[in-house]
Amino acid sequence: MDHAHDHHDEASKPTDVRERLFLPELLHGLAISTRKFLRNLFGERDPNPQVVDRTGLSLVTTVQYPDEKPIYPPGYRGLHRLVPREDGKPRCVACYMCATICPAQCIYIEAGEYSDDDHATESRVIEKYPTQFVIDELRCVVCGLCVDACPKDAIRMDTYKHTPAEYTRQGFVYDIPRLLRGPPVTHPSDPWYKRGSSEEPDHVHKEAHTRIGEGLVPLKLPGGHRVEVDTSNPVAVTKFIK
Amino acid sequence: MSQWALDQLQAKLPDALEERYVDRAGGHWGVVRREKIADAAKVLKEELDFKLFISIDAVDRLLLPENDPRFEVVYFLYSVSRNEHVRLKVRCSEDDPEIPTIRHVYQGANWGERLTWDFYGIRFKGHGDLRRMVLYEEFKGHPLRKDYAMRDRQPLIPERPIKDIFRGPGTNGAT
Amino acid sequence: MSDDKKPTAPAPSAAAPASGVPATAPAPIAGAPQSTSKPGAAVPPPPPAPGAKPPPKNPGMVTFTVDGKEVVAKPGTNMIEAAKQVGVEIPYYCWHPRLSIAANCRMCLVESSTSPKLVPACQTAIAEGMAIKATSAKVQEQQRAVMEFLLLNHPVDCSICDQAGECKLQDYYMRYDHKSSRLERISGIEDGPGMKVLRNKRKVLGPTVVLDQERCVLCTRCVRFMDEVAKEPQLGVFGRGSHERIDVHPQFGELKSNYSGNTVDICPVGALLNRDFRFRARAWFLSAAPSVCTGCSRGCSTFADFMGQDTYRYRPRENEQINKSWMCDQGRLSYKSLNKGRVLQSVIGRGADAREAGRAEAVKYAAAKLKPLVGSVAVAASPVASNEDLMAGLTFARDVLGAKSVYVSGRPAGEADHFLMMADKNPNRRGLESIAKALGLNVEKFEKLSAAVEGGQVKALYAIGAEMPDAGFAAKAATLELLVLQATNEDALTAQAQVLLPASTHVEDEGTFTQEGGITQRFRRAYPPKGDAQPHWKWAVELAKEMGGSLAWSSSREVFRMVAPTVPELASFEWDKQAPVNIKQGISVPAASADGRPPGWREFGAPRVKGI
Amino acid sequence: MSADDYDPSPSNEELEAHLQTRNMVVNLGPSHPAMHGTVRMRVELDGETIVKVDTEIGFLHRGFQKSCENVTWTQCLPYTDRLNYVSALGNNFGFLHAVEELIGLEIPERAKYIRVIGAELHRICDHLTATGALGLELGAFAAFLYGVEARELLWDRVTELTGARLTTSYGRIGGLNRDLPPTWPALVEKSLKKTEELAGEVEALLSRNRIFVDRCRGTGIITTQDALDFGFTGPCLRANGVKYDVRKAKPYWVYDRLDFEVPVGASGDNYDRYLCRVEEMKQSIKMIRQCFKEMPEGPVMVDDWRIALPPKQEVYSTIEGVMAHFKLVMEGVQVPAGEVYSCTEGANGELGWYLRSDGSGRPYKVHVRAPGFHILSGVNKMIEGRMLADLVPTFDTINMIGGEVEQ
Amino acid sequence: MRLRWNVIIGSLTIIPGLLFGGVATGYLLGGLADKHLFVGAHHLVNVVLLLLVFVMVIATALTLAERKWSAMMQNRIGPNRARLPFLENSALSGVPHVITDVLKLLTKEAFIPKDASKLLFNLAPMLAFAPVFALFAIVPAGPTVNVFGFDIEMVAANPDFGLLYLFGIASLAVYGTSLAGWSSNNKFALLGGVRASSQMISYEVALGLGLVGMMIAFSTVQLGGPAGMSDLQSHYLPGWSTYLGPIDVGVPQWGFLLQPAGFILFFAAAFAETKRAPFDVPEGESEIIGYFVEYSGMQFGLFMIAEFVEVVVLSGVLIAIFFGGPYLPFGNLWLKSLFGPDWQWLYGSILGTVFWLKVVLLCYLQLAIRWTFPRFRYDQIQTLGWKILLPIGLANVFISGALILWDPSLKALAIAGGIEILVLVALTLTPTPAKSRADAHIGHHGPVDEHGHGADHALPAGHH
Repeated sequence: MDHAHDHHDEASKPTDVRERLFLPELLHGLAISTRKFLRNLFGERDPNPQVVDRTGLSLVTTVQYPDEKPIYPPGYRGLHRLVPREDGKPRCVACYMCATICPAQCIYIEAGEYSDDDHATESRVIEKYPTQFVIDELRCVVCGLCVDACPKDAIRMDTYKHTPAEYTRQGFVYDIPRLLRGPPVTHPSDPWYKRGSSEEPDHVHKEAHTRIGEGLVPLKLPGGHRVEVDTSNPVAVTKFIK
Repeated sequence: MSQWALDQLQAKLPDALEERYVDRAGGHWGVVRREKIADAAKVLKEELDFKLFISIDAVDRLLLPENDPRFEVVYFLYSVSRNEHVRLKVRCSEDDPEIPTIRHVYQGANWGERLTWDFYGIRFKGHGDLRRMVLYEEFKGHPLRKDYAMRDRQPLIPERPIKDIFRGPGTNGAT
Repeated sequence: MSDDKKPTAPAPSAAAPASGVPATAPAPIAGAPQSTSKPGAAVPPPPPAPGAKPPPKNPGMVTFTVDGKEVVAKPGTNMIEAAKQVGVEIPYYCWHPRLSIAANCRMCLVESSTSPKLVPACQTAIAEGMAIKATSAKVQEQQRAVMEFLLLNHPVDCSICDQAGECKLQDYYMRYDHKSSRLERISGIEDGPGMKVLRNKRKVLGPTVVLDQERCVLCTRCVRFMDEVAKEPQLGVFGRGSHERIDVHPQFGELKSNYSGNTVDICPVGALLNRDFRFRARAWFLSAAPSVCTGCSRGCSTFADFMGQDTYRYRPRENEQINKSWMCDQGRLSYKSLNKGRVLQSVIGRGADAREAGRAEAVKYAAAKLKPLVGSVAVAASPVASNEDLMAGLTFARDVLGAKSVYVSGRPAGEADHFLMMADKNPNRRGLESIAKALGLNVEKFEKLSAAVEGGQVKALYAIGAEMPDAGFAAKAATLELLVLQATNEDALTAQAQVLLPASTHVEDEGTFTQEGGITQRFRRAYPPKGDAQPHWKWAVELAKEMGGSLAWSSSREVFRMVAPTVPELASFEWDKQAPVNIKQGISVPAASADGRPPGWREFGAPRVKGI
Repeated sequence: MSADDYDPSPSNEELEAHLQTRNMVVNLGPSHPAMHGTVRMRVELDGETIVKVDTEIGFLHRGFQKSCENVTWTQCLPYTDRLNYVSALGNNFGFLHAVEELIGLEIPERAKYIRVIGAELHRICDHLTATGALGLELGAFAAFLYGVEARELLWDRVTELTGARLTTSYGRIGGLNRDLPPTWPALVEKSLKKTEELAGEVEALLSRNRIFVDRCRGTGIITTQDALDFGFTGPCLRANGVKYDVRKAKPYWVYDRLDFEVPVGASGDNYDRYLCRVEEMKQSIKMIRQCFKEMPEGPVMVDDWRIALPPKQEVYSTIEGVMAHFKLVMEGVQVPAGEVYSCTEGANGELGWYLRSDGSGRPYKVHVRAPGFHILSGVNKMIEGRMLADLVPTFDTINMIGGEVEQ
Repeated sequence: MRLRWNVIIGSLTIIPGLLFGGVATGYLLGGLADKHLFVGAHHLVNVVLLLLVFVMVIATALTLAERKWSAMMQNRIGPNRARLPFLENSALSGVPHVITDVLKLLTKEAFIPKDASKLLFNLAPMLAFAPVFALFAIVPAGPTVNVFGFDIEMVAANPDFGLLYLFGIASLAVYGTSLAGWSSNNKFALLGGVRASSQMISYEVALGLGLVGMMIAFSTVQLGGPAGMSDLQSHYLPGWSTYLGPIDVGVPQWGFLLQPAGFILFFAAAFAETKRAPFDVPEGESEIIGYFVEYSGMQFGLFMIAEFVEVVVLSGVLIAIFFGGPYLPFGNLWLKSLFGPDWQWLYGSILGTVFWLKVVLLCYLQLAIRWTFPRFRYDQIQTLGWKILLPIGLANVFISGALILWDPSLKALAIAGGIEILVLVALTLTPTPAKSRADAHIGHHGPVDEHGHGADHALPAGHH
């Protein structure tokens, strides 16, 4: 039964009789796979999407993707969305920051100017908006730098889903209607809380020559109290600790 | 860092070093005369125990304020026993981008020199097998030169005829 | 990024101290102690006796030190410029080399040995032996304080401000301040906005300019420009204190001047913006190529700012002889013809038979049509074409077509004004005339051609450029048997051409113009020609080749070098040494790079979104 | 088993003298199951013995250097992720370390610890892949999947940390993108336990298995002289008994405060490389635990707006913030002009960066000394004269990663 | 700790039930055939039933089992995406994949490379498939019982040269692989074909030697029939049996007990013959992809199914020779006595079921080996065959022969076999000492310059 046949020189000789005999170690290996086989065959699988927390006899770690969805952690970089304002228009002001920092150059923007007869005060304050905002999700490398670069919290990757498959390349080109989704976000610092339009407030003009400092217009906040930043979805932006 | 090695190198090959300086992070650099680089490498490897070959690459200084001669080839070596990197530099001009190879000193320089040839068009005299490394032979120009535009297009080339060396039942061997 | 550069002081004076310092190549610190004695030498070792001026170190020059570096400058040189000679940047907003000194921005305050307080560098005269400290701690603290003050009421607007990227506030903030805001927030909301003075954010000043009063730092450069340079004092400063603002004087109603665009250029911040350029592109994407305005025969030096294969705006380029730092609004808008209404495809045939053709086919067709008519073909050349185009085109006309004279076409004359704009709207009439003369061609008036065509004496016409002074000529041209037309832009005449060859504009190739005063200027290529267009000279070369001639030129530089020596007016022009070489690259180089794609561009286009 | 078994004796040659034989040339790759990434090996075979190998790379060349030279320093980050894509964080942090050395920037303590944790996590991932793939390509599929299972668990943790499992883009010049998620250490500990268990099973399946040992021991040998000459670093060099580990030789971040050992082998064959990797995983796990224990609270990003993007609320509400933000995004971090060679210990060895800045926001030159490139360049020394089948484990133990080799 | 009871109960009832039904059908049909056609007609029934039904069905099921079981061993779920049209909510444990696989293989283009030798290229899959399929003809899958007054043998053919037929037919399989490799006009296929042929030819020696011990012990080369190896193993070693109540117990003279070395030898050699891991170098999917690299569609399917048939056949042969054929280790007589003369087919069916269950277990063993072990290198296989297995085989024949001569009752042989097994078990169960070669050197760390340990100190290993 001694299989150990010396075909190595001394330096690289198997050190152990069991190893040299082939079989014991092979049987060890078989024992490992058989143990797993039996456990997985007879044990009930725990479908907990957090794989590391799975318990039970079964060791199966598969996540059956379309049926079971993994829980993406906060801050996961998924498909982009353009964040809407409360009135449903994008927060984006076409500043091109995201297009500038995008290493893949997958963002294409064309800017336009809100006309004076636009009645929404927000629009009149913002002045600029994107007439086109297109992301080519095929080119995107999901680095998240656009979210970092946005000075208006207007683009986020907190959709917690991947870019779905498409039949054409064109299908991966996401424009504003497809990108503009998700809960609206407001910040107290949004300019339309500060002023009604881009013109000089009337009383400021009147009082300009009398008292300096009267130009400070109290913040007009919806509901008369402070605005809460939407926290239902975690803010997937850079968190700095100063 | 590597000051010792450069001192030693200067002592052993007095005319090898053209210039020495210290970079921002405190690394010592030695600019080696072009024709002395192979000797310097040999001294470093055999006498100073810089046996571990680290890397080789080049810089095209075209857009830098100081750009004559145009190319700098940088060499990095390491000594395990001394725990020290040595940083060397060789300069060569655009008109005569040729540097003696150190392939016979460090085998690892083979690919590095090929890569440098590929990217910068710097020839290594005596290399013997200076083919392109990652690009194809028909590639026009050297892409890491600063005058090669980011999105330059290459001409289409016909498929290379590949001679099959050994065939099965169909054509019975010799082709 | 607007660079108010003025031609620096003559080289000899700058070179004088440099030659004194031995060239120490590897020295770790570049000879710091060599020019001054000790760090404490703010006051020169021999203290100047009160009242008695010390003898000048360099006769005829003023010698003083900036940050320990010795500067030799002509008396009367501005301190900011003098400091620039030795590489010391003194920041400024309100100062402009071509305007009077206001010294109101306080950004250029420096420490001077002659004054206990900080002095404004723009206003303080340089004096012999003066020691300036432009980077001392005190100065830095002052710069930081000024920045903070200027930003106090500045709106959070970079996102929508066209100036972002070429804004002095941004540049200086990063260089001299880079600290966070100390402005108090509205109580209770920690991340809310600061309490800033509100002013009019979108005041349309006139047809060209829109003003954002909130962004204004009240440097009054624009007011001074309108007063001093344009001599149309329409702008003024109104209000007091924190309510001070720039506005149009009430009696004018709006800013209506042919030079109002310059106020946008010199505005160091984003307060004054060009309505034409507004929101069309971000400054950092644009690259700039040295170019020449083709709006009139003044030939102002410009930068053509482009991205991809589109020109977005013209900006005036320094040219002491022609336009100083300015240009007119009409010329400024003349860039539009580079993008729109272009002829981009060769067309063969006329009317119903017209069809598009490739370059080679069109040339072959034109050559076949021209060949039997050699000797009887009339030649018209437009003074909008560059010297190189005309050299090649007229050589072709003379040698191959056998032409004896050339009819000068071109745009009709327009209005002129008191400053830059000329009545002749063609940039290269002088060049055309001198080249034609040098080539031995008679220069004929266009009316003659017009009459000849009408009278039927001219049956065939070869025209370089489609600009015609006579609007009715297109109708007359319909009677021509053959019209070979090289045109950049579509107009009435292009429809009458039998062979229409698309020509490139001046930003798409390099070359020279000779303006009215006889000054020849070179312009550089910004981007490759659009579509199938190619320069006039190249069409001429190809036509000549097809017809058996020999014009073996492969670039406009070659054309110039071969032909110019025979043209007396151009013989002394040093082609290779003209126009700055450095084309300003957009910050995002790959974004608008070689193959001309703006960021995110895709070949198959994208659905256009309307009315969101 | 070594190549001595194939030793054509003179008698063989006599026997074959009248036969007109010629060596067969086969192309392994660029599309071949054992050619990780896409490498082409033109292999000349005499029977089963490899006579000559010509390695041809470039099928995965992405123009890393050229791309980096045309974007800002920050924008280089996604490119570095894709060098050694199995251990993206290591590359990511290595690059940032070099840039910070060029600036002369000291990052906050906590960031240093997190960087060590991230780099070591990904080192484990890398070694799990290498050892698992070694099993896979030798035929032991189970070992591979156990390795991958553990790797997946760790990648889940990486996802929680960085927001993406493979292409992390996590670091920033001057620190990190964001702090640890609050419950993260506990999850990591859980995953590490499971990893230890699974790695132990892989070891039990392979390390003493005679078939495996025969396949690995004595194959893919490189002499120490050659290994140094070719520029082998990391586990591949340490398998030869050369104790060179950047983490010990030139400690960066907090490696000098951690208690860990550097395993070395003796013979420079596939088996020693495998064992080195197995042992390194254990050391890495040890290090991660130490880091969690010692990690201080505090910022993870330097507070300098010339380097770090301002906090988002400052950008939204103050002009100062938005200006700094714009300048940093438009022009990038203004790295002072100069040059630096800096190295960290990547999963496969010394990951060196030669950076050169001309003072603008974009790199003037980014040279990456990818450990895999130099190791692959020596691969023909390891397998010429050996058998065709030895190519496979050799490729696995050197952990050839196309991304870093071809840049 | 929840268990999947449906799986447990299902596997305990459905699989034996199906097998039992199949075997019983075989016996009854065989009896009917003999009764109504001619005596011996049951062999025709067996050809259909054993070869076309049992072997094919199990082999087909193995295509699924290979994936499903390997998944279980590797903590995966395995194939479960294919669904039946009206059962779209249930994966049915992946069974529909068998159907979809067949559909896929049948509908794929059968691609023939340019310059391939078309005739041989088409012939090779058949040549690879047919011999393995024919092998099962001599494997007895149940005892010989009396049904309807006729002795029904559960075997397709029972030639008295039994094992020689096995060797003969098995060696034919090499043609398929080597022709496939050569005719494909592909260097990798050629390498695979050469590897396959040399490996298969080499291992025939070991294959034969492994069985010589058994031939000597039982003095026969026949498998089926009352004097065949299969039936002989139902006997106890003389004197080492007793009755516990009605149940007979004792030490059965199973080949595994008598010839453990021979078993391992034969098992290893047969594994090499089937070209499955760890002997799958002709395939070697990470090295040369294998001799069938150019095959597609059903032609590839034939190679594939031939491999699974080989697995089944090998299990059958092993059981017939080493694991007591259809018999239980004890209680066979008691079981037989339970049923009256008219119900003997029931007894046969139970034992037939036992046989097939043994086959399934051995199939599992083979699959587990395939998914757990690394593969040998080509030359290591040769070394193993010629330098290890061959001497062991010779020694085994010599020792076994000597023991049988010394003690014809096979007891000495059984004792020797028992000792061998015990040694192996003892070695396997002793705990593994912590070991790794790198361990010896761990600790030589720290700043390198402290040690001053130059690189040239290390061993120039591997250059002998």
